Amino acid sequence: MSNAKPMNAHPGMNLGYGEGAHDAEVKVFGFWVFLMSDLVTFGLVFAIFGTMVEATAGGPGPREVTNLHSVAIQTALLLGSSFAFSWASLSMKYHEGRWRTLFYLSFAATSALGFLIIEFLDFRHWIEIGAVPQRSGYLSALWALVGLHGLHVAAGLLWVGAMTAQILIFGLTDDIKSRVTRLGLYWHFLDIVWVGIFSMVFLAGIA
Amino acid sequence: MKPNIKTMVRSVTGEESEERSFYSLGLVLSILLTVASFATVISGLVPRDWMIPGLIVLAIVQIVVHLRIFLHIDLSRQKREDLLMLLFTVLLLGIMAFGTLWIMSNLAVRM
Amino acid sequence: MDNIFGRLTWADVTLFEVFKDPSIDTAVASAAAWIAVLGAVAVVALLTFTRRWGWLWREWLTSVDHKKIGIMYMVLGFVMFARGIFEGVVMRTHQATALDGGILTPHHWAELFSTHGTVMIFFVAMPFITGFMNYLIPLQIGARDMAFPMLNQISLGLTAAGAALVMISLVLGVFETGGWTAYPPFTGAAFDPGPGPDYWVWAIVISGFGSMFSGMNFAVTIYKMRAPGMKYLHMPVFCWTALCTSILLTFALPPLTVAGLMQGLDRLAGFHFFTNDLGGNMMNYANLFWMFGHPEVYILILPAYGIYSELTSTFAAKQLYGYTSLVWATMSIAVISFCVWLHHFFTMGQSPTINAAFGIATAIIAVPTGVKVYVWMATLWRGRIRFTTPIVYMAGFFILFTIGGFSGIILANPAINYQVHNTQFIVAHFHNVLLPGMLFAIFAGIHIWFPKAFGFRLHETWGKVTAALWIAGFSMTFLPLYVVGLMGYPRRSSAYDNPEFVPYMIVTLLGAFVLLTAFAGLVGTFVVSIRNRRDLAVPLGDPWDGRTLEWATPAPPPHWNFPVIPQVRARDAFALEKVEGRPYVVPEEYRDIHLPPSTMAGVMCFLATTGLGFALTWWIWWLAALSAVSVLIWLIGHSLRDHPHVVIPAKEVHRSNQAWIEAIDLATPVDRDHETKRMNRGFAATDMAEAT
Amino acid sequence: MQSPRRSRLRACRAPLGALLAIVPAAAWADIANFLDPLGPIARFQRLELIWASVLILIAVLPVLVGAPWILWRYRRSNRDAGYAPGWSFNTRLEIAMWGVPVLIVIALGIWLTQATVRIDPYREIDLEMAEGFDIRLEGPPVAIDTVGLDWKWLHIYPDEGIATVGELVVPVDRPVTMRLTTDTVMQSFMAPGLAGQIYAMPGMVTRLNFIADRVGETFAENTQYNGPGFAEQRSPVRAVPRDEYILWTAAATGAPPLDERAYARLAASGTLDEAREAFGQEGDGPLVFTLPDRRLFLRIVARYVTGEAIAPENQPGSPVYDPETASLPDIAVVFGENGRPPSTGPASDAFAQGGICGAPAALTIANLGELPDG
Ligand code: HEA
Ligand code: HEA
Ligand code: CUA
Ligand SMILES: [Cu+2]
Repeated sequence: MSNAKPMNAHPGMNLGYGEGAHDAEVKVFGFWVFLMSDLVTFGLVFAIFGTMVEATAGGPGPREVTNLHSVAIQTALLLGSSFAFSWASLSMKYHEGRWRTLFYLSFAATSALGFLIIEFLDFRHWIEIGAVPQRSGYLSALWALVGLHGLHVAAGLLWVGAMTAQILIFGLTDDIKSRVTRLGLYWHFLDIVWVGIFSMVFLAGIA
Repeated sequence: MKPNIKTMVRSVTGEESEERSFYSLGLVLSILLTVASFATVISGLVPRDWMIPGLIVLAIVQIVVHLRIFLHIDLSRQKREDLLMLLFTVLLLGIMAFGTLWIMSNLAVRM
Repeated sequence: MDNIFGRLTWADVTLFEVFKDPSIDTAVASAAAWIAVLGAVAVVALLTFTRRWGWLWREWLTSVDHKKIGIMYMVLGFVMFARGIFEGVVMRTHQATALDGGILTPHHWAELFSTHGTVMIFFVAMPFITGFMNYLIPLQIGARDMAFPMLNQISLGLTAAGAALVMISLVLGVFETGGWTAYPPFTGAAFDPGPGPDYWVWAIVISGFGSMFSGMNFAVTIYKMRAPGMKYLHMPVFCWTALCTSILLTFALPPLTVAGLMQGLDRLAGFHFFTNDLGGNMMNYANLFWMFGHPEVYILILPAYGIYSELTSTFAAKQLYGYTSLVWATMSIAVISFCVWLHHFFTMGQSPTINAAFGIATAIIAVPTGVKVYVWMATLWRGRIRFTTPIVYMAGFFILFTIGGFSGIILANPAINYQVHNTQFIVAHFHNVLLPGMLFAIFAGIHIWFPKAFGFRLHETWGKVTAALWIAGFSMTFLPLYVVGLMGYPRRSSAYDNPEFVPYMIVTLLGAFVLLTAFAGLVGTFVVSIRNRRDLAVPLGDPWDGRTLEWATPAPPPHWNFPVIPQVRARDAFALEKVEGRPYVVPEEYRDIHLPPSTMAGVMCFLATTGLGFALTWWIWWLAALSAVSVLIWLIGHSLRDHPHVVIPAKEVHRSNQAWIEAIDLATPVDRDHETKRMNRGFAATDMAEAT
Repeated sequence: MQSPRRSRLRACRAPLGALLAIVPAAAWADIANFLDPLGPIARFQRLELIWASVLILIAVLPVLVGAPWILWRYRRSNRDAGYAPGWSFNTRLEIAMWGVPVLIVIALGIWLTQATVRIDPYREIDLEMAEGFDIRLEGPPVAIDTVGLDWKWLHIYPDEGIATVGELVVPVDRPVTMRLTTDTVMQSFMAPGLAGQIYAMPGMVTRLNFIADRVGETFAENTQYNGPGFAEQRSPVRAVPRDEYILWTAAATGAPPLDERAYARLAASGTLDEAREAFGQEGDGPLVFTLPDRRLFLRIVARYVTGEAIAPENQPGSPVYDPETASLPDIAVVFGENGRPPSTGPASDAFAQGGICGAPAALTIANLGELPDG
């Protein structure tokens, strides 16, 4: 049960030895399992998208929906957000105080919000050119895939909000640290999914 | 049994700067790889037939970079379980996703 | 929509249909609706009358004790089982009269097989399996609770929400009619605007999330919460099968969720995933569904295999033969089950290469399954087998499940599958593996672990008669379907025109009534046992000379399971200690025990997701928004409050454990010849010691 | 559409049912099915079933016999039998346990692969295949295009210029090459006496090849549930001598035409009985039509790949389908040589459609005007 090893493997989890660390380890591992299941979900939506790239039914196709500028900005924002989050984790790990952690967290949140706004503008543009999901199988799959990722980011933002409140109320206790660590895993995970989206949906779409 | 956190604190500053530069390396690599992906498609230097394979390779490399640096997957003992889980997931996802593409593309040809 | 009830109107209330248009058909429909409503009213009245609401709320609904959650899963399963069985018997009655017609309308018939299949798979088999895993895993690995107790409760809430939606469909509107597989485009908006398929989609998606979370929870519990010293290869086989099932749950539910949500988007928002036009592709649905559906049937059968493994060695009083083989077999079944899904649509038109590849992959599953069956035979070999109820079920299993597996391998051959796919042959196959395979294990398991959970055994004679009826009834009901299937009788048909089928149909009808008697026998078993609970009491906790850790606790076990977490040295930990002659050691020191606090998260999630599913089915948008937002706010609010653990003081742990140990000291051990007698109070004289 | 809860079956069936109940089962004994096949493919499948069963029995019989014996022999009260509570491993037994099933599965696998390739439903029955099955081919293949409608099968004979509903007639000893689609939900066409089944899906074309080698009768049915009339979607298949076949096609020339209007009415949800009623036909025989437009089948397929949404009123099988206004598109799917879809073609952008399978990406669409005849 308590295998006495330092738990420094996860950033931000300077919990030392014993019960607390075991508890955190269990929770982080559990969350990891959840992420893997989520990965399968994303992977399947990718696969469905793959089977539907040609199902444009005469409607807008990859060339019409891809705006490389916007994709590049979204990519930058999400990567920046991910990076800011790792700084938040480090500041938590090295006990720079809760305000420092919150500062980096707010950075991560702002970038993610920026990402969502740009994505929203993309969606609006798609609607304007008639690239609505009701138009074709391809567009259904596109909206589902990009939208699912966007929903995850939005949920993440909500979670950051809740975490901020928790940090303000409880301070950086062991429990909170383990939660922030899990949030971090989630955050970086979404970045990985985005790598798949910008390469396989947008870049490959116009290749 | 609460661990005494305070005593463990600043004794690890060497580790800290190491970690910070590791993360920064991750950032730099990600940027480079992303730029490379975009360049593959828009620079006109890559022949068309090579674009998609190129994108796939770049995406995989970038994902590995993210996993290693931001998600801390490595071969050390405590993390082996995470790694196994990941590999197992990739195996299953591979079966499911490639199975799907295989079956569906075959059906497309036969209908 | 200006109607605040969306598209729900008075006309959708089925209670009075029979008065409007009297016929057998509407009578059955309205009767079912009334039973659902009156049943609910009766339960509420009973609780109010006996003033049990507070008790129910405190002791059960808000409890995070894995044992109680496990029992609640079983209760849910039984309620739904009663419905599913009833539907099964009605279907058999219909088919016996179905030469050119039958007593039901085709539409009602379709609703029956669809709800029956959906209920049986998702709301009977799944809760039974999950219930068993919940009850047993922490006890068997020597842990106090699951890794995520609150999530565990939420999973139950989500599963119950799905079941509630299916029950509501009895009273309000109709259910889906395309079978438990619900293939579009038949279930698409163009052909069935609703609400039936919507009920199906949301019931399945919501309970699917519940199952997925359960899977993750079990997996982490088994990975991380084992007692010190318990290596993977020390775990009881049931835990191995549970681990593999959890992994399947974690990874096989996503395809169902994806398929369900896409279907939901098609229906609600006009997307084109599976529609006929604009590039939709229903083959993607079949593909996704079976990517879930096939692993699903192994989700159901693996824990059953685990139960058979425990059962054979316990009731033959022998160590399990070939533990390592069983572990390997279990793991390979789990992995291969992800590689065979196409065998459910061999006839869709793909190339013979693909068909052959998936056919071979399917046939490969026969190898590890065969190993399991042989292993159990080897375990019984040179044992001292006691013919208790579980062994009767096991005997039925050996013969009948093997026949079911046989027909599975036949189906796996694409060349033959072209002839029998979608016929009654399939119906025979899957009942043949589901009932003697999975359900027999559940019933045997109930006989084994009921005494652990409630402190008294079930009545043996009633149990054995029930088991025998069950075996006979099953054979009569389903084996004839193989023949009519080979003669080309499609599944899901409400009628046939070949008079040669009639004799077979009559046999299966008689069989169904034998099964109904068996169900009565089941109820009888419980009633008789509860009446005689004093005579059957086994408070000392080990009525069967058990081998694994759960038997080293009193019956029922205390909330905290173990006064101190046991130290494990080998497989069959408890049996080993009994053989070495020091099974019940008094711990040197007691410590305070911290247990997770009760929470109403499960109830909240149940209410919110039931509301959400109902709202999405009937397009009641305000209710959908309200449910979703309220549960989110509640969860966030919950995370902002402190929830101190419940502390059981060392003194109390000491007192309770001491009382049990003293009772054991006073008791005389009971040998196996008297295990079904009154003198069996749960202190076993072990058979093994005497022989070695 | 009628209220779904009201029986559409019983009304028209009561007299028929009473009649059938008197007709002895013997009438059915002559109807071929999988166990009593009418052609070499189904016969081969039956053989496959027998051999696979024999192979599997090798592994299964020991359980069926051994398990009861062990249970009895080692009952607790039998103190003569040995007792070995610690016995938990035996290398030889392990090898047998794993090895025997592995060998059987290898055999099954090889067997199944050969069989599957051999009777791929897409494989046309040519001389080579006929030789393999030891049958004579007495004429060129008969092309039949089958369309699944809500609750009946429409069989189009493009070369004969006729179409039937409620009966499929094939000449003995001539291969049949069938293309299938549906104009409603997914269905599965099964002719157990001849070849088993294949799915039929809207906007897609699947194939089934078979041959009857003796005169006789079997039936064709749908096995994929598609609504209240599902159980009635079953009709006779007659394998007739070649001369009789020619007579039969000739006799059909006087039948009413299956033009767009007639087709739209036929496509409305309804059983065969209801269709007969709609077309004013007495008795219980099949409906027979002549075929003014040989591209009917291809236009039905094209309905789903025009790049435009299908209004529910125009979608057969939908509860609001309106046969009076429904129409088929003026385009058709074009197949390449060998009846195979060409992999590339002059698909005009307006009709770019498809998806990996949602609509056949490999098919092409052409305006009816540009279509080559036949
Ligand atoms: C608990 C549930 C369960 C279990 C355990 C199984 C077990 C198996 N099933 Fe079954 N199956 C279902 C539930 C289950 N199935 C359901 C619900 C459906 C229908 C779904 C629907 O369409 O609605 C279905 C449908 C189904 C099909 C699709 C049929 C069709 O639609 O055309 C196929 C095809 O290959 C199949 C195969 C198998 C095989 C090969 C096994 C194997 O695992 C069996 C292995 C067991 C044995 C073989 C017996 C023991 C072995 C020995 C004694 C010795 C070794 C033997 C040999 C070497 C041969 N099943
Ligand atoms: C676990 C799953 C399960 C179970 C238990 C059952 C049980 C039964 N089922 Fe089935 N069934 C399905 C899963 C199941 N079914 C599925 C998935 C479908 C496909 C749906 C579709 O087409 O989409 C189906 C379809 C189906 C059909 C439709 C066939 C068709 O398509 O034409 C029919 C027809 O009669 C039928 C009948 C029955 C009957 C009579 C029972 C019996 O009633 C069983 C009766 C059981 C009992 C009466 C229990 C007795 C109890 C005991 C012995 C307990 C003893 C215990 C103790 C003492 C502790 N089922
Ligand atoms: Cu179905 Cu192509
Ligand atoms: Cu399967």
